[in-house]
Amino acid sequence: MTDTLDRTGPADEHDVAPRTLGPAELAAVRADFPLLTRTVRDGRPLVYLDSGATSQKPEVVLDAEQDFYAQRNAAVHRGAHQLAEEATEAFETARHQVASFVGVADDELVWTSNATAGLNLVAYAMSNATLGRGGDAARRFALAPGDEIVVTEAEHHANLVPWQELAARTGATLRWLGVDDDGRIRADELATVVTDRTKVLAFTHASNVTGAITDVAPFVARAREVGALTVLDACQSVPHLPVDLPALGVDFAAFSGHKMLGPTGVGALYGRRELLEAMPPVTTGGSMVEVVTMESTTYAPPPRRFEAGTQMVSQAVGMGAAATYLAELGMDAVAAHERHLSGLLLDAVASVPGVRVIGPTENVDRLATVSFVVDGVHAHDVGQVLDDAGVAVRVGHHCAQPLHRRFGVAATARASAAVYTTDEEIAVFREALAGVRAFFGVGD
Amino acid sequence: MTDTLDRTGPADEHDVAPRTLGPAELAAVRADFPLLTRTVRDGRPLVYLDSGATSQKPEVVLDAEQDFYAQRNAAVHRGAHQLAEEATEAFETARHQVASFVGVADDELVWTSNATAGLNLVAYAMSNATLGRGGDAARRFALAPGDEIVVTEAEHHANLVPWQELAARTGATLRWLGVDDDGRIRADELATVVTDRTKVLAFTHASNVTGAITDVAPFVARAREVGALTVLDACQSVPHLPVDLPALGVDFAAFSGHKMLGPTGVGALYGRRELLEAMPPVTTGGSMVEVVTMESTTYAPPPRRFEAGTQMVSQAVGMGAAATYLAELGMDAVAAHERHLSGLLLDAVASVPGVRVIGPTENVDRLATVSFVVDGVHAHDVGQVLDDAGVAVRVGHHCAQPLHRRFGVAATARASAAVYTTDEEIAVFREALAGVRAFFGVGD
Amino acid sequence: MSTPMEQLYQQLILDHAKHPAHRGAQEAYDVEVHHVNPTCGDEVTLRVRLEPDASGAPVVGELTWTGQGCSISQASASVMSQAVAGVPVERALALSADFRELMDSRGVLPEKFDDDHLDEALEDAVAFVGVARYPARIKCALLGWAAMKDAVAQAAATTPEEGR
Amino acid sequence: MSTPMEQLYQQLILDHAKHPAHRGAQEAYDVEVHHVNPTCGDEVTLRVRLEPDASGAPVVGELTWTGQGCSISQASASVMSQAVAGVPVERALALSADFRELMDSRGVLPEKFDDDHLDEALEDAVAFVGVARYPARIKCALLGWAAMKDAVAQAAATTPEEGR
Ligand SMILES: Cc1ncc(COP(=O)(O)O)c(C=O)c1O
Ligand SMILES: Cc1ncc(COP(=O)(O)O)c(C=O)c1O
Ligand code: FES
Ligand code: FES
Repeated sequence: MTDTLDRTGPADEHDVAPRTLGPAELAAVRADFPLLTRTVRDGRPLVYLDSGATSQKPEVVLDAEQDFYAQRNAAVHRGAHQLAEEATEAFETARHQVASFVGVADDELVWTSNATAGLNLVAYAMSNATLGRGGDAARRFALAPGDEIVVTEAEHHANLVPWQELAARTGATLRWLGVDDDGRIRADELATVVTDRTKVLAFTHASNVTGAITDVAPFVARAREVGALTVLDACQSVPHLPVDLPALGVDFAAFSGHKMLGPTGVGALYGRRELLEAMPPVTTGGSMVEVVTMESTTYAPPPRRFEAGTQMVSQAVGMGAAATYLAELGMDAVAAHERHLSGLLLDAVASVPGVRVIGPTENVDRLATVSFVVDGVHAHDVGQVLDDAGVAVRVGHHCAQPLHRRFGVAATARASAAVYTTDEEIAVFREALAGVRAFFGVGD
Repeated sequence: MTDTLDRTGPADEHDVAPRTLGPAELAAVRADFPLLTRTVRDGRPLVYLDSGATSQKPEVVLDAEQDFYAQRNAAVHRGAHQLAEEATEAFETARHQVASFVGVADDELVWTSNATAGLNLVAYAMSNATLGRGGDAARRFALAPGDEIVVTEAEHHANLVPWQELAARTGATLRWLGVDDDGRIRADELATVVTDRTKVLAFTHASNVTGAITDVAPFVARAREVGALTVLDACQSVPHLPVDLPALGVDFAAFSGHKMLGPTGVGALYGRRELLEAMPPVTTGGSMVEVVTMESTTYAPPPRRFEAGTQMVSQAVGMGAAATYLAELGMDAVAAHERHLSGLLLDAVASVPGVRVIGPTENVDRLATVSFVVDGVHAHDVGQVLDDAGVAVRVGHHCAQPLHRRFGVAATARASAAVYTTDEEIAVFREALAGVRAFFGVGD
Repeated sequence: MSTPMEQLYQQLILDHAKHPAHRGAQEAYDVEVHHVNPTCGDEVTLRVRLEPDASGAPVVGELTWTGQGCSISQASASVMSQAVAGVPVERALALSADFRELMDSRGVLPEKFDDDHLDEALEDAVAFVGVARYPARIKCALLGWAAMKDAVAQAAATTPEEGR
Repeated sequence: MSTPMEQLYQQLILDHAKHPAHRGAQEAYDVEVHHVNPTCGDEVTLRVRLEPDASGAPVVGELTWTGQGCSISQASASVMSQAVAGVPVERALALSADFRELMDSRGVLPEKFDDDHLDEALEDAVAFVGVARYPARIKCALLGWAAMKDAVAQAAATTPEEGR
């Protein structure tokens, strides 16, 4: 189908070929991940191809958390004692690590419990502004009937349902860009769907189903033309690609720790400083206030305004360690390795009769995330047979029902790789996949 | 002042004296907490009296998280592979551990990122209901101008500001119960402040400042009389007392993992089943939906309806381990030990001239949490001198500005104990406190 | 000894999945229900008509279903349809409870399913015991049963004993 | 060698805290500001009046403050008031920047604060070097300075060069 096997070079010939991970380096990386050595289903070596759902964690991340709890656990930004000082320092260092990983200033990065919470934060800030919270400064976030929110058919539910609900709360209208037969968002529809009525354009940087990477520039350009805010779902891009959010020019972006080798329970929301400064708070409580009386409350500046209550301190520290780990490997090298894996995955799937890819079949501008259907076999049954061979893939709609509906399928199986995935693992996957149709007695 | 020293017996003479922790048992408990062995400020043994802010964590909690990441980390409730099954099992087992710790059914317990998020969840569900979300079933949660929300002057900002904001969003009016000179919520005002107009009564089970434990019964009785929902801030009670939420009869209750020997980044919201079933979702996204089209979405039953996106799985597992650890010690024994400590703390503070307690000075119905002011010395300066002696206390308003204003002080110092606190530590605290006024050249 | 996978996908299950019984959408029915398996989004739409037996007690009459799902769900709906067609409503609900028990068994056959105790209507259903070892698949096997239970209960509640 | 604690609470600081200079609320002022230390809730209210010097350039005239806070914050506001009273606005802002640098020093005296380079207006302010070792207290020491900077900048922006 494509001649992408072993294609690790740059998509653009004018780039310098990025460094990829050599075999020794990859072996060293794998040795950092304790879980990768375990076996499943009666002793089969685990082949973990579900990193798109959640990644495994290197020892440095576990150690960072363990060390925090064993050495400096205390409430941050409170208390005069030494532990509290050390905990605060660890927490803010982590913020710096994650912020600089995506090229933003420390005070433009808000901790959230996951990417979903980050996207909801923006949506609720807008409905609070609509109800007059945050006063005049926040009026730019207010919506009214006639205003439009634009999303895309490629979105994860996390970047769709919050906007449906925001529309329902405010009377605004939800519109969306379609996807083409390769699963790419139709940028050609920007001119007609994004209009002067558009107040927000929310879209994904990379699809967790098709693996398609969005060329962000035309989206941002069109949004600026009409004065709409841009919200980027960076969940699948930040773990796998070098991402510089200010260079992309988006207003907001959300991503999760657990997908980028970090802990569960933590994520981050980036917001341009002037926007965060004007935005009313959403979750309220301790540590995000200035003066509280029984009657009313004034709020702290960002990012604290959006961080109510005791934060996921240990998890932030772990996410900081994960960002540092990735930065030390080099995101160019990570992306090059994964582009190589993406080619192998596409070839593996193409080599098995009766298997159809949902998403780009060429190894260009895509992640090492390949979703597919097997003729005559339900995705869950496919997954079960792979599981029996030790291969962990995800099956179902991957929290993207509309995208599946667009392709006329209810469920797909998805193989998704990460920096620690090897060629050999993809070979095991291929072999198991080749046996699926025979197992269920379909095909020839 | 009081003769409460060594008072470990029951407040009510008819009770059987509860088991407390013997010296060997306490030593064994302390050995479970790695951080307690560290030193601060040039080698002084740490005396950690800031458990009211956040507790330290026993090794079993760290191990539970470590084991989760190293052995069964995967996305839960998704995927057909063995890791996903094991992760789901660990996550739901943790739910059962925490739910049964407070006497509720598993499906009445919603994971949240902290208690603050749990309280906000209820407040936002109510404003969503007010905007028509959740349809007819949710109408009981809707508010209108004329409706009243009642809180108390003793609340942590987490149980005050969300209700102020809810009032601002819906046009409802915020009212409150005062506190008496001992810092106890004035239950005698229930009859006049809680009326037919009251739709919600939100109050704390135990104050993080005064340590006063609320007698919940009259609050619930009055709320039922007028048909108001009750929301209990159980942040400070669940870690220190046996708590049976259904027996208390409240409708909702929120608490945090990090205050009960568990990890940061996780908390729980209890809601009576029929209420959770009728409540519209707040944070929306993956894993909490049923059918999603571009136009609209239907939602899963509780508790999943309120758990959007990838959950804090590892932290839930840690919180489950913490609940199990406490349950194995026995909450009666924990409470008895802490009642003993409370007596010691009160005596320590009473023995130093120029020190005034904010809160009950009798060792009855109170936690081992003692806030105080030192004549002529600002709380932060008090804390600094204690810190120099290795004693970690918290200083400031403890996220309860109105309560401090009620007592005419801007800040207090607070010593708060937990199950691992010893008599000797309180003696060190006493001695350091005794030197404070001399250090600043005040008093005689 | 067969592997857990072979126990999961017993030949009987694969056969039912390939040639499901009672698939369709009958014209005449008392109740139609639509159930979704939230983990995967698969759905079943089931129609049922109750009929009075000789004594006037309600009996499951015509029952058909459509929908999409994995082989486990299709086979289970097929087996379910055959098990309850023509049996009294009460018995259909009891069979459903038995099947649920089988699913909760974690793969250890409950006594009521062994050869000596087995209700013959559940003969094919026993093949699903292997599913109970795979927690993520239990909802697949229950989907059709849950729909039937809901539909039959609704129909029984609205249809008076003396069938009109 | 003195301990970090002794360096934090130098005698000069304790003295200023006990007998703070410029405490009060003057009647005549160009600008009043109210600043809060969010970590503790302590507050300072500061009033300032600018006056033109001989050349007409604005100079900090009368300056008073009230508020509550810890000894560090009280002493620092006192030292700040003495440092800026009567100095040109630009110099007051420069002193404030210098003090901020001292606070960011983590306890290692920056060159501009050593004996050879020290601006004499900051003579007492050097005593605060010990604060920089205690991150939680830096905001205490900065509270008065931040209020002054804000007030003076506001006053300078609204008062034309030729003082009216
Ligand atoms: C009484 C009380 N309520 C609520 C909270 C808020 O808890 P968290 O910060 O874990 O959300 C706290 C702790 O800070 C508390 O002590
Ligand atoms: C593209 C995309 N967006 C959003 C999310 C939601 O992330 P989380 O579940 O961590 O909140 C995911 C992951 O599930 C995703 O893949
Ligand atoms: S996977 Fe959907 S019903 Fe089995
Ligand atoms: S503690 Fe409030 S200003 Fe120092």
